[in-house]
Formats: sequence, structure tokens, C-alpha cells
Amino acid sequence: MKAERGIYLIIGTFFFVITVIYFLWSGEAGGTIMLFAAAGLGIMPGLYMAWWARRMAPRPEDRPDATLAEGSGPVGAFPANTIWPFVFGIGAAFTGLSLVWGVWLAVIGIGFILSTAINVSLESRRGGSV
Amino acid sequence: MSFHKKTVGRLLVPVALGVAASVAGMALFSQGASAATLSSSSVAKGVSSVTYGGTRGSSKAPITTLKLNPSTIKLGHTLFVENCSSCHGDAAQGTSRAPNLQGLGAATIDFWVSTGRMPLADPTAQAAIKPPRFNRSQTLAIAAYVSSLASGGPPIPQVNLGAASLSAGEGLFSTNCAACHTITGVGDALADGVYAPSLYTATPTQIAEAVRTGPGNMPRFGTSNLSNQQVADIVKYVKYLQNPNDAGGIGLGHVGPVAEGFVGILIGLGALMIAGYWIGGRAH
Amino acid sequence: MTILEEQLESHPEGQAHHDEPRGLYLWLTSTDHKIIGKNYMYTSLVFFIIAGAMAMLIRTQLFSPNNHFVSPQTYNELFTIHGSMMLYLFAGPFAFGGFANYILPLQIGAPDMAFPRLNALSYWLYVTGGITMLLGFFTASGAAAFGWVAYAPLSSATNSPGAGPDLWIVSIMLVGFSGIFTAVNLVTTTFYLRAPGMTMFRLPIFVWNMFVTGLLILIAFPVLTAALIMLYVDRHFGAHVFSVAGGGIPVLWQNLFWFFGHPEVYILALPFFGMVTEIVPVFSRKPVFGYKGLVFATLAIAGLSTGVWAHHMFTTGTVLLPFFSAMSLLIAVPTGIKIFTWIGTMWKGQVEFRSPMLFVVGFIFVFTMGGITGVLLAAPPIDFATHDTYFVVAHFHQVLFGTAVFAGFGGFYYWYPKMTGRMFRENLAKLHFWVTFIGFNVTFLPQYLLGLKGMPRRIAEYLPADHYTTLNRISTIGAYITGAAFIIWMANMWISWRKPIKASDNPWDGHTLEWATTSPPSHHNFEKLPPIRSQRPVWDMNHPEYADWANPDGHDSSQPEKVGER
Amino acid sequence: MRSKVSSEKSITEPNVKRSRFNIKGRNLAGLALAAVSLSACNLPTFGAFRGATTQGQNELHLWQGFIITAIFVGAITWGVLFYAVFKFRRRGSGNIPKQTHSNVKWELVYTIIPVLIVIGLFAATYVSEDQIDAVSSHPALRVTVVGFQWGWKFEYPGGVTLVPNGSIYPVLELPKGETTTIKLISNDVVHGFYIPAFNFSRYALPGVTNYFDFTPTTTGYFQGKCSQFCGLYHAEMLFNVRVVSPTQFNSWLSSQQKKVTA
Repeated sequence: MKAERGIYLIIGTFFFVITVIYFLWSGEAGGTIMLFAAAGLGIMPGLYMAWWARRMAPRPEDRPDATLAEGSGPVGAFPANTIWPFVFGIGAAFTGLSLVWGVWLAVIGIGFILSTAINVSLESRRGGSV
Repeated sequence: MSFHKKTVGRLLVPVALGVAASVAGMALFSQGASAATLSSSSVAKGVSSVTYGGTRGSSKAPITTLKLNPSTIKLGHTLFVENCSSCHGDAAQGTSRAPNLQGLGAATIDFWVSTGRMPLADPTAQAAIKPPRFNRSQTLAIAAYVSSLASGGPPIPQVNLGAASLSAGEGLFSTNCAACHTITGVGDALADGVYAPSLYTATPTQIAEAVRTGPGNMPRFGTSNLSNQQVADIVKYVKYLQNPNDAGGIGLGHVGPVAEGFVGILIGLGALMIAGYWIGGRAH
Repeated sequence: MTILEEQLESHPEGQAHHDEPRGLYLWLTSTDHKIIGKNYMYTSLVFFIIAGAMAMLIRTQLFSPNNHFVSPQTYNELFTIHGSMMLYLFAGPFAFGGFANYILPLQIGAPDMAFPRLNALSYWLYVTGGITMLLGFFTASGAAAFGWVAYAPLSSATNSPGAGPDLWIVSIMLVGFSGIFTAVNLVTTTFYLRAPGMTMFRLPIFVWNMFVTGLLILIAFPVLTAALIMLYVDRHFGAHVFSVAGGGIPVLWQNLFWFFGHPEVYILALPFFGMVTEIVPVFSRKPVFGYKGLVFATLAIAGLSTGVWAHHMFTTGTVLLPFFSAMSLLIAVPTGIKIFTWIGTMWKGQVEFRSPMLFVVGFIFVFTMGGITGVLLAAPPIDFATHDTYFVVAHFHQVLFGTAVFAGFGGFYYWYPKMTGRMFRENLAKLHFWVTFIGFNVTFLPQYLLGLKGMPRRIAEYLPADHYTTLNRISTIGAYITGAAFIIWMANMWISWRKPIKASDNPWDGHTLEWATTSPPSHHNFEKLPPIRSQRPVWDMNHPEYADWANPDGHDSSQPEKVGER
Repeated sequence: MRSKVSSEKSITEPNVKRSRFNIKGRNLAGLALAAVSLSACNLPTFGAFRGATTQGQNELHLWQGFIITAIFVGAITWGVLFYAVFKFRRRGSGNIPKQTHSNVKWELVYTIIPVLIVIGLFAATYVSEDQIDAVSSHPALRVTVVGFQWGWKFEYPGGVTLVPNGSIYPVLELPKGETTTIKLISNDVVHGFYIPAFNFSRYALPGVTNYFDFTPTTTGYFQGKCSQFCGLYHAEMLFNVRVVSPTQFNSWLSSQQKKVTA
């Protein structure tokens, strides 16, 4: 966790410095805001990870001497197959195309997206793949 | 493979949901539009107060001509050079890219420029209505410049809707315009990628200009075909179409008289699909 | 040793395999990172071939002065969609969606990506986005025709009416969301799914590069999406964000676009740098030279690339020239470190020129020149003279074609045995390289001269009096040669498919974890893992006498002649 | 459409004029400038234009400096690459080479040397850029250039306006040896005002007014183009530049002004 924290904080600090330099030198608003947002992207997760890094023991993947056995056990649920990302993709495409050809397409698209939301929730409750 | 059947069955749910939602949505959006119409009751009143083919309420001329200010010609020239000349030539004489505009009259210029069709972005496709590049006074200045180059062509008409008859306009519209623009004015595709555009964004002046100048594939109606009075009637009807009283229910985008069948098929199919899914689910 | 047990709730292991779908249904439903990765690759290669065909049409148009092979409108649509497809639909997804998806979890010893369903979703958003972009050609007014940069106000509703530009906007939004989801997925996977012992500073450089690319995407793509929304609102609701008439600022679009656009160049390049850094050590039989330097160079590229956007806008006269010039020049330093690292890895190695290595050396050759011409363009006065000319076209094709095609196909050939369990025909692959290499250089070297002679980019026609004809003809012929090279590649794939040669699990004597599993890997990637004690555990396992953990600094007690060379 | 251009023979002239520039340019420039351009003119241009303005020549010198550095760096990199490729090829079955992980000394070398090169290049850039971007407060002439789809309009003092005329591109007339400030605007989309022979381009941006100076050092005809894609006929948005002696220029301008008042 410490390495991850470091990477984010380095990025955040770098952008913060650049933001200050750029703002003082150019006074241009658009770029300053974007650079500031980039600094935030580094600092926010960096601080979160720093918070955790102080409170938890190094994970097996953080220790160079960890043995493989230390990482055994379930790592999480990995659905094997599910149609819903595909359905959601279709829905998103319809919703996107509604910006081109008319609102009625969004209504169809949102139908797909809603059914994905419902079914993915049900899928998790049923447990695993379709 | 029970696996597949089950999933295919579940796939029907989003489709059915989508279809049902789309019908509901279309109904909703159209309902909103017609509600707005009902609130503007002046148009609705216009329907009842007009006697069929009867006398006009006003004695003013149905169409008057807009006088262009000669002092704007200089501004018009500058605008023409910067925006039109690279295709139409610096004196509107035409080039290999675009036709001669001299003698076409102010109405033609005003129509093409004020609807945003000109300047054209892509000559290979039909000129489309888009946000115009110029404001009203700039447009008129360009028209003044071009009409100052050569005489001829119709001037810019101004329609006096008070002197026009809605019901006469309906008759004239269905005879002369509806074949391409459809009876609801929503526009329709013709052959070869050409289409009759929707009339819903047209102003009275633009409608009259289109009738008199015949842009694109549209026929040109001179005063011997349609009198000024008749043109004003048509304009009044088109303005009514832009904000119609959808008597009897929802407009469904004014796609035409097939609306009820359309709804029937969509809802019926949706219901059938849900039923099929339900039966399939039970059979398992 | 089985260490990673998947939690397949309510499905016993055997039954899950019994129900395994196949064919089209597998393609639609799989959340396995390997299948999604392959899908990404196939799809992006299809887009690559389509966009490449457009390039052939563009070059054919430029074969002669005043040519009327295609109309100016069609030409403008072609180069717009060629650029958009190559950048948004090929180069990025090929590496970042395809290779990263397939290889990254394998290299860190993970059973899958952190969010498999999100992964599948980003693939589908990518596919639908790509189809949406191509739909433009089927509309009455044609596809978008404002260049892949869509400069306001040319992209406004007044100047670019019709459905084509809207389809382009929607397409980029969908692909952008796809990229953001993939980035989230890869960063999370890198942070939380590493195998025990795989510390951050033991990650293969490929993983590092993908991780940094993910961060860059998270910085850059949201800006693009926001800008596209502004553009859409301008086009349809008259918002005047980018139009002078309503008090907007057209140049704001350029600022927003290039804040995305320049990191995008590195989003495209970094994954391929990662592939190169995997391939060079394996075929030199040495570890990566200067691992930590390379990691920090990668981070430096990411940081600097976000501060250089306005070097695309030097000629606008509205930006702070010295700041952007300095940042742009500085980015040459970490890029140079990378090049020297690759050469340093080869140095005193046993360099074997199998086809992946051949492509990679071709890449370093081409990329060096592209990078150096990039330094030239970082000086505003030189940019004034060459901006928007074919000099720039040649420069970015050397960089992007160099990365996406040379390094990309190096990676493709390198991991092809792992992904398919089959070998390709080595001779055809080498022929593919040489034809590509010759064709590519014949295409783009004359374009530098054309640019210096003042030929602007994106022109549909030029005049006989311009004296551009000869160089353009050479360039066009080169383009045809390059096109022919891909027929060789397709033939190779066809033969490999019809008459397969089985590939072993580790045909190249690879270093990283993906070579520890079977070819192709099983459903959850690893039956067993070697112990992870260095940056290249498989090498340590296969060559215990040269294992890194025995001599982490390269000191090897069994080879006393090393003393004195650090 | 295309025939209009081939009829204009003068377009081919820049090449002729460029070869004559060495002699003519030096005659007019001051002694110090002559010394600089003498040394610079002995260098090849590496494919670029010599630059028919003082600003363009300034750019050329920076270009020469950059490209010499680039060739130098490129040659070293490629040289090292090819040496590695040919020298360290695997021969036979091949032994496993020494497993070198890093060499801090060499890593520092290939980090610090590029940094030094970059600092040098930046210093040169900064100086040159300041000179090229400088706008004179008392120019001999001010010309307003308007870029539009798809042509250029040149506005001279006294209401003289030059626009594309049917089949002829407009000609930007400039006096030799004197500083002209160009005011560049656009009212529709972004255009690129590009004169290759002057080694200069600048965007005509809607909403932004750009000023820059030209001080031509040689007479002749030059091509001008639109460099930034601006829509359908971008390729045909051309103009010409003619640099004449100040007396010729003045008589031309007064004759044009008479036409305006007439």
C-alpha cells in the first residue's frame, strides 16, 4: 500500500506544483482548472491510501518475502458468463444515438439499461452467472 | 442446453421493456406537445371563427413587400465577399462551384440565408436547415447587395395572417404541398436522398418565399398559379400545423394517419412477447 | 500449488465447465479477461483494416495533382474518420483494451480483472461506439468532416450540419467511457490483485506502463467527454460555449481538446513502450536495464505529457509559449531514457532476431526519428514554419505508426503463441516486417520533405506548380507497399489457423508470469505459480543458476568475470 | 476551377527567386546581419526555406541549430542501436550473458546529457521566439488580413481591399526592407495564414486578433496557403505574396487608392 500511496502523492504533488506555476505565469483559467483537477486526481486517492497504509499491515503482495501460500483463499466472485454487459452496451448505444436521431431512442435505450440494472442485481442475489 | 433457452427468455425482458417504454415515452412526449397546443387557444379559436371560403376579417393586403435599405448594400457586399464569394464569385456571377445569383431576387437570398441553408457546408448533400450564420439585419443586407446587382426576381414578402383563411389554406396545402411535405407538414423523403423538409421551423416569410421561389426540387409557384391571397392562406395553415390542435388524443410525432395502427402493433407485439416469455417460463 | 481459488457461488466446479457456452454466445457473454482481451484485439484489428483502407484512398487521391479520385467532401470525411478510427478505435483499444486485458492479469498472477462485468461492459461500449462512428458514412450528409480534432467553430451546427458530426460525438463519448472503465479496472487490478510477493517494484514494466496509462486516461478522458458535451449542447441547444456570436471562446475548444489530446498520444504510446520493454529483455536474454529509471521515466512522461497540451496551439497566438515549449522539450528526456534503456538491455546480450524482436528493433529505429522530429516541433519558431504541414503528419505517423504497428505487431507475434496455443510461420512474419518497414519509410520520409516545402495537411488537392507531385507519388507507392504487408500478415494468420503448429507453454524462454501457465491459459489462468522473488519469476524458475534473487544487482558469484563492471 | 492556377505562371517563381537570394539578401542587410547570414547561408537549409523575411531567417537559424543537434543525437542513438543489433547477435546456441540489471553511471549519463541538450535548445528557442514574435510599435505599413471560407481578404490603408477575384487569387503586396504589421482575424472558422517561404504561419482565429511583423529581405513572388483545415475547399484557399521595392509599393498603393476613390 505504501508504494501505491507514494505514486499517487507524487503525481498529485507534481500537478499541484505545475498548477501553481502555470497559473502564476499565464493566468489562464481553463488550463489551470484542468491541471488542478489532475492534482486532485493524485492527491485524493493518495491521501486515502496513506490513511490506510498507516492502519494496516502490509499485504502479502506488498512484502517481497511473502510466500504464495499467504495469498491462498477466495479472492472474490468472478462471474463466468453474463449477458448483461452486452445488454447494457446496447442500451447505452441507443441512448447515445438518441442524441442524434431523437428522444424516442433514449426511451428504448433506458429500457435496456433498467433491465440490466434489475437483472444484474438479481444475478448477484441468485449468485453468479446466468 | 437449458442455459441458452433461459437466457434467451430473459433477453426478451429488456426488449419488451424497451418497446413498452418507448410507446409510453412517445405517448408522453407527444402528450406534452399537444398540451402546449391546447393552452395556446388562439389557434384553436381560429378554426371555429373562420367561415369556409368566406369573407376576410381584414381589408389589408394579404402580402406586402419588404423594402430593402440601400444604405446596407456596403455591409452586404462585405458579408458577401467573406461568406459567399468563394463559391458564387465576388459579384455573385457564379463559378464552377455554385450558380449565378444575379437576378434571382431578394426573396431567394433571404430564404436560403435566413434558414441557415447558406453558406453550404457540403454541396454533395441536400442543403439542410441549420442555425443561420447571420442575424436578420445582416441577412437583409446580403439580400440588398445581391438584388442591387441585377433586377428581377421576387422581393421579400411579408404575410398578413389576419387577412388569410385557414380553411382555404388547408385546401390549397393538401392540393399543392401535401404530396411532398405530407398533410401534417412534417416532411418526407423523396427519391435519391432528396427530401421535403419539415415545415415546423419555417417563419411566415420563409414559407411565402419558398412558394414564390421554389428552392431546390420544389416547384415555383408564380402569381398565375397561386395568388397572393392563396399564398397567405397556405402560410396561415402551415403556421397552424406548427402548433396544431391534436383533437382526439396524442400526436405521436405527427407521422400521419397511421398512428393508431402503429400503437396497436407496438403494444400488441409487446404484449405477445411478454405472454410468450411467460408461457415459456411456465413450460420449464 | 493452487493458491487462487475462485469463489463460484452455487456452481460446483464441474458443472460450471459443463455449461460453458461456445461460439457467438461465448463472445456475447464472457467476462473472462482473456476472451474480452482477444475480442478487443480482433475488433480493433478490423477497425485498423478499415481505417487503413481509408488511408489507401487518401493516398490514391494525392497521387496526382488536381486529382478527382474522390470529391473534396469525401476526402474530408475520409481523413477525419481515418484519424478518429486509428486513434480512438485502433491504437488505444488494441493495446489498452486488448493486450492489457489479456496480459496484465497474467503477469501479476491474478485470476481475472478486478471488475469482470465492467470489463465486458467497456468492450461493448467500445464496439457500439465504433459502429456508431462508421454509421456516419450511411447518413445522407455523410460522416463527420472536420478532422479528428473537431476544431470549433468548424464543428458547430452552422458549419458542420447533419447527423455525421453528432454520430462522431456520440461515438467518441461511448469509446471514452469505455476507456475510463478499462482504466479504472486496470488500476484497481494492479493495486489489489497482485500475487503474493509481487510488490509494486517487481511488476513487469508492461504492467507499470498500463497502470500509468490508466492514470493518464483518468486525467484526460473526462476532459474530452466534458468538451464533447459542451460541443453537443452548442450544436443543439444554442449554448454558444465555443461560438463568438454568443460570447463564447472558440479557442477554449482547443485548450480542452488538447488537454485530452496530448496525453492521448502517450495513452497510445505507453502501452506499446511496455510491450517493447517485455520483448527486448526476453530476446536479449537479459533483465531490463535500469528498471527503476524506466519506471520513473514512465511516470515523468505521464506527468509532463499533461503539461504540454498547448504545443499544438503555438500558432494560435494565445498561449504561453515558453512554458509549453520547455515542458515539450523536457519530455524528450524520459523518452530518451526509454530508448537508451532498450539499447542498454540489448548491450552485451545474446540478441536473437525472431520476428517479435525484429518488429521491436524496427520500432526503436522509427520511433527515434519520430521522437527527434518531435523535439524540433517543440520550438515555437520551428512550429510556426511547419505547423499543420506534412512535416507534422510525417512526425506523428512515425511516432504512432511506429508504436501501434511496429511495437503492436511485435507484441502480437510475441504473445500470439500464448493466446492461441499455436505458432505462426516465422518466415512470413519476417517478410511481414520487412515489407512493412520498407513501405512505411517510403511512405513517410518523403512527407517530411513535403512539409518543409510547405504542403499543408488535410488538403484534398495540390497544384502541379507546387512541385509536390514526385514526393507524393513516392509516398503513395509506399502506402500501397505497407498495405500489401498486411495481406502477408493475414495470410500468416490464415495458415496458422488452418494448419496449426502447436506452441509450447514458453516458446521464447520468457521472463514473466504469463509464461508459467499453459498456452492458452486455463479458465482461471494458473494451476500453479512459481515463487515470486524478483521481477522475472519464470526466468528464475527456468534458470536457477542465473536467478535474479540470488544476485539482485547483477553480481553473480558463478560468473567471476563480472567483477569490475558493477 | 483548377485551370485558374496553372494560368498563373508566377507561382513557380519563388524557386527561382530563392536561389538568387544569397546575393540580393546580403546586399540589403546590415553588416552585422550579413555576418550572421553569411555563416548561416553556408550551412545547408536541410530542406527548409531560406526565409524571405528577417523573421524567417531567424527561424531558419534556429532550425539549422536544432536539426544539426537532431542529426547528431539521432546518429549517436542509431549508431549505438545498430552496434548493439549487429555486435550482440546471438550466435550458435548462445550462452546466457551476464545478467546486468543497471548501471547508475550510464543511466546518469543518458539522463543528464539530454537534460543539458534540452536546456541549450530551450535557451536558443527562447531568444529566437522573442525576436520573431516582436511586434513593432511604428511599422511602415499595417495590413489587415481576414481569413474566410475559402479565401483571404487584404485591407490596406485608404480603403484598398483585395479579395479573390473570380479565377485569380489575391496578392499580398509588401515593401521590401520595411516592417509590415499584419493584423489577422477571422469571422467564421479557424484558418492558418501560412507563407512557407517566410517560414511562418499563424492561426486566424474567430474572437482573437493576432498581430505579427514581416520584414521582407528579398523581392519576389511567394505562395501563401491556408494551413489549418477549414472545411470543404480548404485545399484551394490560396493567395500569393509579392514583395517589391518601397517605391514600387508606394506607387502601387496610391494607384489602388485612386481606384477606390474613383
